[in-house]
Amino acid sequence: MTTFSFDAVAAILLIPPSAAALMAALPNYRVTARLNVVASFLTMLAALSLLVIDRPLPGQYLLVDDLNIVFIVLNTFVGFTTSVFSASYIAHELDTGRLTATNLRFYHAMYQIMMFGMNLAFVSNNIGLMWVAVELATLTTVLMVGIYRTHEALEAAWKYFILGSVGIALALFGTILVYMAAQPVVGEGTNAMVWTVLIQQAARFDPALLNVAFVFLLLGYGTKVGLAPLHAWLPDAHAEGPTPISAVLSGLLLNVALYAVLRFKLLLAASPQAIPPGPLMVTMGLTSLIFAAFMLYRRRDIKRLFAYSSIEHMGIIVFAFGMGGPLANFAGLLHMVMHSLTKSAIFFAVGHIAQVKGTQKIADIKGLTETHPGLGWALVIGVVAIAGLPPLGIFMSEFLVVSSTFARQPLLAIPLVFGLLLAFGALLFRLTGVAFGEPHGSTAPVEASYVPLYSHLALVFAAGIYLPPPLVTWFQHVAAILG
Amino acid sequence: MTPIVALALWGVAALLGTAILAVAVSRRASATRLVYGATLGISAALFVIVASALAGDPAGVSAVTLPLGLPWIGAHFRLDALSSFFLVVVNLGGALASLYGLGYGRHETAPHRVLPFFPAFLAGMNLVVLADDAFMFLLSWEFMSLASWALVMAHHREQDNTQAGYIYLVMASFGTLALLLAFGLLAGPDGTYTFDAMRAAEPGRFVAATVLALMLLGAGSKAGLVPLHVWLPLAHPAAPSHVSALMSGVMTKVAIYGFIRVIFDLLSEPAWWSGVVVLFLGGLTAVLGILYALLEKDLKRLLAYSTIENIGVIFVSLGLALAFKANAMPSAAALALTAALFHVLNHSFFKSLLFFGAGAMLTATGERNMEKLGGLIHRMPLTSFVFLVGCVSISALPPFNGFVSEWLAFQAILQSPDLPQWGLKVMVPAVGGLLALSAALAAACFVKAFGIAFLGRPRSAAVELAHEVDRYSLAAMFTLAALCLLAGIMPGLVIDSLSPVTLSLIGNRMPVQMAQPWLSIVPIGESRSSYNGLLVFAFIAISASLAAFFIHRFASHALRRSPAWGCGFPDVTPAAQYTAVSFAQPIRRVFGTFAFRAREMVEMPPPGATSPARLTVEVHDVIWEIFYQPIAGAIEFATEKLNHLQFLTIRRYLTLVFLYLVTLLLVLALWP
Amino acid sequence: MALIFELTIQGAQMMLVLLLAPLLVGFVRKVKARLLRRQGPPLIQPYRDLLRLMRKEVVLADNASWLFRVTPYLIFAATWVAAALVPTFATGLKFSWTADLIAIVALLGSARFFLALAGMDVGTSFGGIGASREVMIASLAEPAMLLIVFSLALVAGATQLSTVAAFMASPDVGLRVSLGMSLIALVIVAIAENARIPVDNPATHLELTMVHEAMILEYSGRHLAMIEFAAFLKLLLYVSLISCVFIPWGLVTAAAGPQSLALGVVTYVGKLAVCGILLAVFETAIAKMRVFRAPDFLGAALMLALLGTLLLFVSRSL
Amino acid sequence: MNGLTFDIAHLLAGGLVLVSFMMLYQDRLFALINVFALHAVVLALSVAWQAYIQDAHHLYVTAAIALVFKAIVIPVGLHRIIQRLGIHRDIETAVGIGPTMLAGIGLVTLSMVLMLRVTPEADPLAREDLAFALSIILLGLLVMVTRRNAVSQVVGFMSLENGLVLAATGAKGMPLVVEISVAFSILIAFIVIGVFLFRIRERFDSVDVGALDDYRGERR
Repeated sequence: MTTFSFDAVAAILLIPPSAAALMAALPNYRVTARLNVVASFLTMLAALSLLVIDRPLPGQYLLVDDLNIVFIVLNTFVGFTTSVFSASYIAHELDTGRLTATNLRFYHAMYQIMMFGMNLAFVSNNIGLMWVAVELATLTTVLMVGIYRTHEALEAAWKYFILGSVGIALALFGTILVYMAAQPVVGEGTNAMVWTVLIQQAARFDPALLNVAFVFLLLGYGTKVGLAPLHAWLPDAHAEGPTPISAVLSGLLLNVALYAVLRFKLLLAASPQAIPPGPLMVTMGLTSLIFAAFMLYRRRDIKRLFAYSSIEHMGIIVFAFGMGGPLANFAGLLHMVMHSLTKSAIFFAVGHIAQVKGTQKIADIKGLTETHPGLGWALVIGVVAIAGLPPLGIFMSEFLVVSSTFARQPLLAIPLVFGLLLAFGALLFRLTGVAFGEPHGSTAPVEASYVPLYSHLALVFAAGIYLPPPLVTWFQHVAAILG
Repeated sequence: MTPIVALALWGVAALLGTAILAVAVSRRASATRLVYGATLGISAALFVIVASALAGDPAGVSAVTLPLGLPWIGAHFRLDALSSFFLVVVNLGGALASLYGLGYGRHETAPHRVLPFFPAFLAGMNLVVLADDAFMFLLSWEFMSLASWALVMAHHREQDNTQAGYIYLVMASFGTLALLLAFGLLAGPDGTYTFDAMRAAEPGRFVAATVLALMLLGAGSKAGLVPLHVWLPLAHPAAPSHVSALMSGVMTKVAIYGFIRVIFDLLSEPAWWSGVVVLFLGGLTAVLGILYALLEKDLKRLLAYSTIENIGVIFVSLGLALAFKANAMPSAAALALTAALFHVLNHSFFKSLLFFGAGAMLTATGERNMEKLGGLIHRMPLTSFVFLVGCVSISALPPFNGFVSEWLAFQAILQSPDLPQWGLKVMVPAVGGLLALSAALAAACFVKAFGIAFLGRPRSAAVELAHEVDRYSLAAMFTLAALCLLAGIMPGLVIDSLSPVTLSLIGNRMPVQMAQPWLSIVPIGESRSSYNGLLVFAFIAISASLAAFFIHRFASHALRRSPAWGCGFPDVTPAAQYTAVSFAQPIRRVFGTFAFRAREMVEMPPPGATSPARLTVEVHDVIWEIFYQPIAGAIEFATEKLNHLQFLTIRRYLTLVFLYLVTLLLVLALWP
Repeated sequence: MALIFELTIQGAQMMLVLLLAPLLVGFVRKVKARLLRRQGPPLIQPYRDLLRLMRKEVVLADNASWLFRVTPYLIFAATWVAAALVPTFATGLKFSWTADLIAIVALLGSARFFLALAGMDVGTSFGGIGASREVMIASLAEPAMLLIVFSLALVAGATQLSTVAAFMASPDVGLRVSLGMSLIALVIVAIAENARIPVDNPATHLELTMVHEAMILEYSGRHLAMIEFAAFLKLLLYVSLISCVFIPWGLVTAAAGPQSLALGVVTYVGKLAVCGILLAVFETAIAKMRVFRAPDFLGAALMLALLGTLLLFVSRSL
Repeated sequence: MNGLTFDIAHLLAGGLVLVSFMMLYQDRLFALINVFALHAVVLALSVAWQAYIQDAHHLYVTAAIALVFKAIVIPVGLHRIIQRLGIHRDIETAVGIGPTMLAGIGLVTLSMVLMLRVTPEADPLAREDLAFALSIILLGLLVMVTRRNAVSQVVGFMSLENGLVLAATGAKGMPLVVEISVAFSILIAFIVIGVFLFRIRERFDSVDVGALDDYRGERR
């Protein structure tokens, strides 16, 4: 049984790279696109199988526990739906000649490698390995962002690359510091980097080292999470890359970095003398939330708009985890899942919209519900969801975050609510312009892949009304782990 | 046997089903008939169910919990006297709006943007009243806002409507967040979100005060309490008229329900000053609302503003109830609360009626601007008759229903001398004066509304083509008119059916009224005060017909038509009539100068000069300028400044990261 | 038997106000004329006017609607009912509990509402002038009236006129500043409501200055008669209201015997005469003010009434 | 361990910090690159020394990488780029040399304070190394943010990374050190190539969102 389940993890880790190699070899883009979908689907199946079968025992390098399995399943699922979306998206790009067949081979290969990097980051039990995986995922996305080879795309990629590299360096230093802290207690060698070992011994680690380490890790991985003021790469990377990549960035890559931050938060929380990580995270979360909320108002590019909304939501999530406690952690977890689903759905819609309208300028897109009801209403539902209106999932998490915070720390709830309202106003303002009003721009019919789009929205809607008890108990357990 | 609340929930489910069905069929020709027929049936059924609940076992409480909503709590639903009463209001309004919609909906240009959301809106309002835990309550509350927002956006090609929708939804979400905070306080850190738990909890003084403030923000913004009313006159008129009727007549009442539920039910013991706050806001809202209405020339906006006034009246009564409850004067509190609830019912009647009338006018003439109307009484006699009934009722004139609730409010105010606190002693009569003022102004306002739109001579060609509306609309309007009269001449019936509510919330009730001779109502004692709508109505009818009979029998009944006396001028143009603006001019001169900083400038050319004289009137929306423009300006400024961060160079971004890192390290270094 | 007796008393009251109303107006006119050293019309002139108007044919404007024709009867009926519900010579009549003071004020309000509508029906600018000014005045007079009702109710503990009158007649009322204030306020309101000088001039025919007359400019014949009659009744109503509240002596209870009832009627007529003379003197002594001075005039009433109410709290709680 | 080994390690680490200061001080590109080469050499030495005293042979690989790649290949490449791009010689510093030096000193003290809070029970050598490594990293960042020239920023980044390697090697028996240094070398290669490819003549600023946003209409 264990062996079989270990195979599941192996599958998660092996399918993507092998598929990548295959796709790099295959010339025909239709085949590669299909292959991409199939590979992602298989990975997802493997991940889902982890839910039912019992898990592998934590090894020196790999680990599957309640916390990361949430991320893995979410990751592979969104990866799959995005691959479906990207198939139809890419076809259109090829027709318009923005991408060549060679680009596509590269694109699909990179897509799988990126999936590999993210999955690896999740299942790794070794903080060094996790670091490597996160950086791998980052570098691949850098290459994807620049794939259009336009001036803007290259610049966005470059910016992402430079800021990312600095983040990488900081994160690495943090990792080294953690090792240094662990080494006297655990002893030399790989064990001092194994997560499961660290968390048991953390209480005896040197608090001063842990503090410095956490600062570096928070900044290093926080750069990937896109927390203000480390967010600078995020909007442009979202705006200039292919839309499937924007969806993956917002939906998944941010979660990867967030996952890393969470792991180290636990480590710090386990050491009694070290500074409490909560306040730091709460501050960063609130800063990002309010900053992004203000930034939303002046956006003219629709993809950049939603990129900023991702920053805002990451802020909320980090705030929730920073607050801690069963309610807030549950809310943070739920919020993260809901945000991934909703935001990727929004980017699916936006991708098709930008393709059919031939522009990403908000000013040039009007009255979508008239010209393209399918996309327009999907966008409306998506934005309504992301703005935290019921009966959609994010409302539940925001309900829990805000109410529990106000009961515990009234003064923290005020800026939180302020930021939420601010962001709501901005998003709704843009939505009103884009989805309603006198139609503007091309009314050509679009061959969109509605399935991933609406399936995400359906999930979000269902979660807003009804959460299945197993899921709830599971999340509650994770929330308990997160302390 | 399934509990009544379960039946109600089935009805709600049916409504939601209708909404989904409507999405499917909305582009068919038969869709309108189908959807409105369905909603009519379902709402009527729901009305029967809850009315029977209220009549049958008023004290009875039926609750049910579904495995939905917040996982570890589930979705609690509960039907008690209070919710039954408000469900009666909701579903009666819903049924009649559907009936009206059967006719009105045929003129809808974009049915696919109305039909799916109308049942959803009804379902949302029902759910709010049924919900029994904070999560379900807020979910339904916001769902209701969302559905109505979609209905406001139905005619989204007009710039104004989209803007109205935007402001509406932002204000709604503001209110929801306020409610969220309030419930967060009530629930406490470990998140006991069920209303039962909140009832059981004993909140401290500070918590109670904060909750009151937040409820005033949350429910007040939904109900249209000044200064949170700005969205209302924009959003309500923008929707199709039967929806406007629902929003004004019913949705605001749902907001009132939320307020009562939390303040009277969940928070057990109010502080006396809470009465002062609510009274003050109510009085302010009443007067300002009706003054705004007087300046309006768009009929639907006028009606929306008058909704604000009525909300103010209701809140005044609620404030009285709070004050009396806080001072352990249950009978007086029961009287005040009854007045409030009675007015809730009445307003749902005549405001729906008036919006229906406005809608009929809109379909007949395509005009909302009264300055372009006039003389409709000749073209649409039936509509104008019922509209007149509505105007009389809303102007609080006997023998119609509006007067009864105002009368009860005054009777409650007359109990104020027994209040111990000086603040209340002095405040209540002043507020009573404001109430009377708003009533008189309301009469003026609706003289204007009816006189300009329906009387006089046609001011534009649009009226010439006007014709009576279809029979569904007329049926709906006549039903409401009849209800207005009935509630006016047999108020005892309503008061008695309200007693379970006051019993459950205050623990006391008004004396039984149906036992009184001649169906008169006696709130406290026969010798103190009494009113008998039936007899007043009968006397007026009898003596009027007697007079008419005698004169026609014994004196002349000859009659001759001739042109009106034009002061010597031959055939004066209709433009020479008084307009809405000129009608309001005296009142504007009296009240407007301080309420709106209204200015009149007259340019009179010198004698002999041929240039025309010009009168320019400038009116400021003071509330908007004081409260909202600064906020907008501040946000504008902040975004302007922060936006520079989008355009930094990579080196500067690196500098940001670097500085952040150094700051955090400094924090560490200085950490004890 | 008793029921019939009560009903007859009630009917007698209704008939009485109907009979006396024109007489009061005639009396006031006569006194005014005498004060101006004029002969003046005979006392019964108002009756003659009414009868003549009733016999004349109605000249109806082309644009007049059914509302225009129904209104006079409605106004007349509402005012009549209201007037009949104010205790004139006796309290505690069969139906006196049908409406308390607030309801009576509101009844007059309905009458005004329809009159204003009728003024706007024909579609001339005069109706508009009259209506808009009328509602402006009413919007100030009604709150004042209501505050007066408050102060009375605070003293007497009731809004039921019979109770109020009985209480005012009783010895334990005493002289109070606030009552004086409300009396003045009530007088002002009464003047405004009845379109008397200085707020309005019942005899004017200069369109630009008139309020009440402007609204009824288009009325003629029996309709005009009804409206005039309603106006007479309204004046009587206010006079009897003032007299029953502030000079309640001589009011008898309905249960009393016929001779005391007769006595009550005589005293009532006496009161009317006194009030009429006072009104006439006041009107001759003062000049009509501009329309937009009227708000200040009424505002004074409002302030007085509010002051009276607040003073009452002081006197009650000290 | 005996005092001598400790002193030598200490000396080399301190030397690195000193060289970083020299970098801060440079205002000519070629000089800067030469100093960086020196930086790399010192790093290589200290890594080798660490390899010797911990007798962890894989660290020699790291040292070799440092020596060959960072001390020779990269500097030569950068020289070529500068000539190819014809960048004029002076570095436009965003902040004057003097303030920069002051800031540098402040950073070094900060890192000292932070690391001295670490309990002395921890390996003293590691403590010292960490203190120096932290200050080198901060100084490298300082170079990056105070220089406007792309090449000098690359140099700053590389010195930062040297600090990382120092720390990594200072940590006894830390796994993956070699892999990390290799990964970083690749990363740097990417950056250098990027600078070369995108013809980033003057500064990163020339590739920045400004133009992009004008194009996108983000700016009004």
